[in-house]
Amino acid sequence: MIAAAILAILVTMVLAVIRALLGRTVYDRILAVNVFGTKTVLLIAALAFWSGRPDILDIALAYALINFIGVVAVLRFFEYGAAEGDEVQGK
Amino acid sequence: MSALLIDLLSWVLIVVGGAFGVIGGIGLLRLPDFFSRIHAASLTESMCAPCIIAGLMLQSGMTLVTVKLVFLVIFLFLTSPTAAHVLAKAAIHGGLDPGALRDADAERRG
Amino acid sequence: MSFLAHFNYYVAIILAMIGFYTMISRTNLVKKVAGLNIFQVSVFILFISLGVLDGGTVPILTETHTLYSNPLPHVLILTAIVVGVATTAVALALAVRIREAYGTVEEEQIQAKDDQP
Amino acid sequence: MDTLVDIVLLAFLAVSAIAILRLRDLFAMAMMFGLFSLISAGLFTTMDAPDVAFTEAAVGAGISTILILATLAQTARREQSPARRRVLVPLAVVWITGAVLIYGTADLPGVGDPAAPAHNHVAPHYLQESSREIGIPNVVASVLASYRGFDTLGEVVVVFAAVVGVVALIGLRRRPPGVVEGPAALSEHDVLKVIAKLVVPTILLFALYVQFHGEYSPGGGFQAGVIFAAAIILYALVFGLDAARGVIPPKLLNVMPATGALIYGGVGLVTMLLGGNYLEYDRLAADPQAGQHLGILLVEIGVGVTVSSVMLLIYFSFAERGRGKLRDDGEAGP
Repeated sequence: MIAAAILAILVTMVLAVIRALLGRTVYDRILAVNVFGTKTVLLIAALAFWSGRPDILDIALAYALINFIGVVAVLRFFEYGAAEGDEVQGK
Repeated sequence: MSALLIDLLSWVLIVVGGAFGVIGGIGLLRLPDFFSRIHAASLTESMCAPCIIAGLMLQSGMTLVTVKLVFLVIFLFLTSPTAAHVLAKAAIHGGLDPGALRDADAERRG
Repeated sequence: MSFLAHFNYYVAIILAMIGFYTMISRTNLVKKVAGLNIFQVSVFILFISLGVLDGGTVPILTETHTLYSNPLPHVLILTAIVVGVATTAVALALAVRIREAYGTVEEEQIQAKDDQP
Repeated sequence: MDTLVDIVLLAFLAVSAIAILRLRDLFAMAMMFGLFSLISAGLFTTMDAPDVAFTEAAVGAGISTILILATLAQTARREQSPARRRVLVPLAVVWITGAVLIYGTADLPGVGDPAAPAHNHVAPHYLQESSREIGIPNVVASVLASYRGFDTLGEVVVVFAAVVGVVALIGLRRRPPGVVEGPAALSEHDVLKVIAKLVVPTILLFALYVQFHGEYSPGGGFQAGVIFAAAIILYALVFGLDAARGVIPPKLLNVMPATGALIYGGVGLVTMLLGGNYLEYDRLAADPQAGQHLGILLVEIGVGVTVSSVMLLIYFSFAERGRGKLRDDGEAGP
C-alpha cells in the first residue's frame, strides 16, 4: 500500500516537472519547484517506511527546511517587476 | 481488532493523501493561469502531505519515528502556505493580474 | 538484465556529457559553472552506484540487518560535495569580478575587449 | 519499487539537465538547478546513501542555488546569443567522449553486484570491525572522522582555502558610514517575517541535533555546518544583511574558519603528544572506544565550525558586494 503512495507521489512529481519545464511565468516555475520539493519530502518519508529504515526521516526534515529557504531566496533575488523579455507577460 | 482498524484507517489516509497529491498535480498542469494554478497546488498540497504523514504515523505507532513525523508535518504546515502566500504576493507586485482571466472571459462572452 | 544493471552508469555518462557540452558550447560564465556542477553530480552518481549492494541497506549498523552498502564511496562523495560548493563559490566570485572589470560575463565579449589595444 | 523510483529519478535528472542547458532565462535556469540538486539528493536516498543525500540537499539545493542567484543578481539575467553559434565541434567532442565512456562501462561490474571489487577490499573491514574498534553505529561517520580522518582534515583545509579565495576576490569591504541599506525586497512580507521568526530557531536546533547525533543517524559536522549557515542565510534574506551580520560578531566569524581547522589539527597533535600516531584517538582516554568517541566528537565540532562559518562568509561576501552594486550604479542587485 505504501507502494501506491509512492506511485501517486511519482505521478505528481512528473506533473510538477512538466509545469516547471513549460513555465510561462517565472512564478509558475517557482510554484512547480516548490510542489516538487514537498513531494520529495513525502517520497523520502514513504521510502523510509518502504525500506524499513526510519533513520532516513532526518533527511526529509532537512529537505523541508531547504525547500522553504530556496523559495525565499528566489523571491529575494528576483525582486519585484524585475523580469525581462517575454517571461512575465506570456499568458 | 483495533490493530486492523488502525491499519485500515492508515491505508485510507495514505490513499486519500495520494489522491489529493495527484489532483493538485493535474491542477498545476492544466489550469489556465498562475493564480488558479497556485490555488490548486497549495490547497491540495496542504491536504496531501498531512494525510500521507498521518497514515505513516499510524503505521509506526508511539515511537521516535512518530515524533519526527510530527515535526515534519508541523514544519510543512507552517512553510508550505507561507511560501504560496509570498509567491502570490510577489506575483501581484511583479505585474501579474489576478483578474486577467475573468476579464478575458467577460470579453469573450460580450 | 545487463542493461538495467548498468543503467545508472549510462545515465551518469549522459549527465556528464550534458554538463560537458554546456561548458564548451555556452559562452555565459554562470552557465558554464552550472554545467560544471552537472558534471560533478554525474561523478557523484557514478561513485554512489559503485557502492550499492543488492539486498543491502543504509550503512548504519543495527541488529536486524546484516548486509550494508559500501560506506567508503559515501565518505568520499560527502566531502567532495562540500569541497565542490566551495570551488563553485570561488568560480562565481571570479564571474562577479569579471563582470565588474569587463561589464559582461559573455566569453566572446570579454575576448573582444581583451583584443582591443 | 526501488528500481522504478531509481529509473524515474534518473530520467528526471536527465530532463532537468537538458532544461538547464537550453533555458536562456538564467533565473529559470537557477531554479531548474535547484530542482536538479533536489532530484539527485532523492536519488542518493534510494541508493542507500543517506549521509550523501543529506549533504547534497543542504549544499546543492540550498547553498549552491543561493550563490548562483546572488551572482545572477550582480551579473546578467539573460544569456545572450553568441554571434556565431558553436555547435558542431562541441557536439562531436561530446559524442566521442560519451561513446568511449559507454564502451568503458562494459567492463564495470553491475550495480549492486556483491562480487564487485569495491565490496571486497577495505569495505568489509569497516563494516565488521567498526563497532568493535570505533564503537559507533554510523559507519560513514566512523570512516569519515576516524579511519580516513587525515583525508577529511585535507578536505577541511580545502574548504578553508576556498573561503580565503572568495574573500580575496570579492572581499568583505567596509561600507562607508552613513550608507543605508537598499530596499529589502521582502521587508513588506509580514507573514513571512512571523514564520521566519518561528522557523529560524527550529533550524538552528535541528542543526545541533544533526551535529551531535551524527554518530547514530545520518549527519555530522559537514551537514550540520551547512544547515546552521542556511538558517542564518534565511534570516539575512528576510530581515536584511545588517540584522544577520549582527547575529555573529564579524570579528568572531572571521576567525572561525581557521579555528575549526585548528581544532581538527590540534586533536591530531594531542594524540601525538600522548604517544600515538597523528589522529589516533585511542590515546585520548584510557578506554580506546571512549577515546574514539571523544576524538570523533571534537573533530566533528571542528568540521562544523569551519563549514558553517565558511558558508556564511561566502554568502555575506556575495550579498555585501551586491549591495555595493546597488549604491554604485543603481542597476543590478538586491
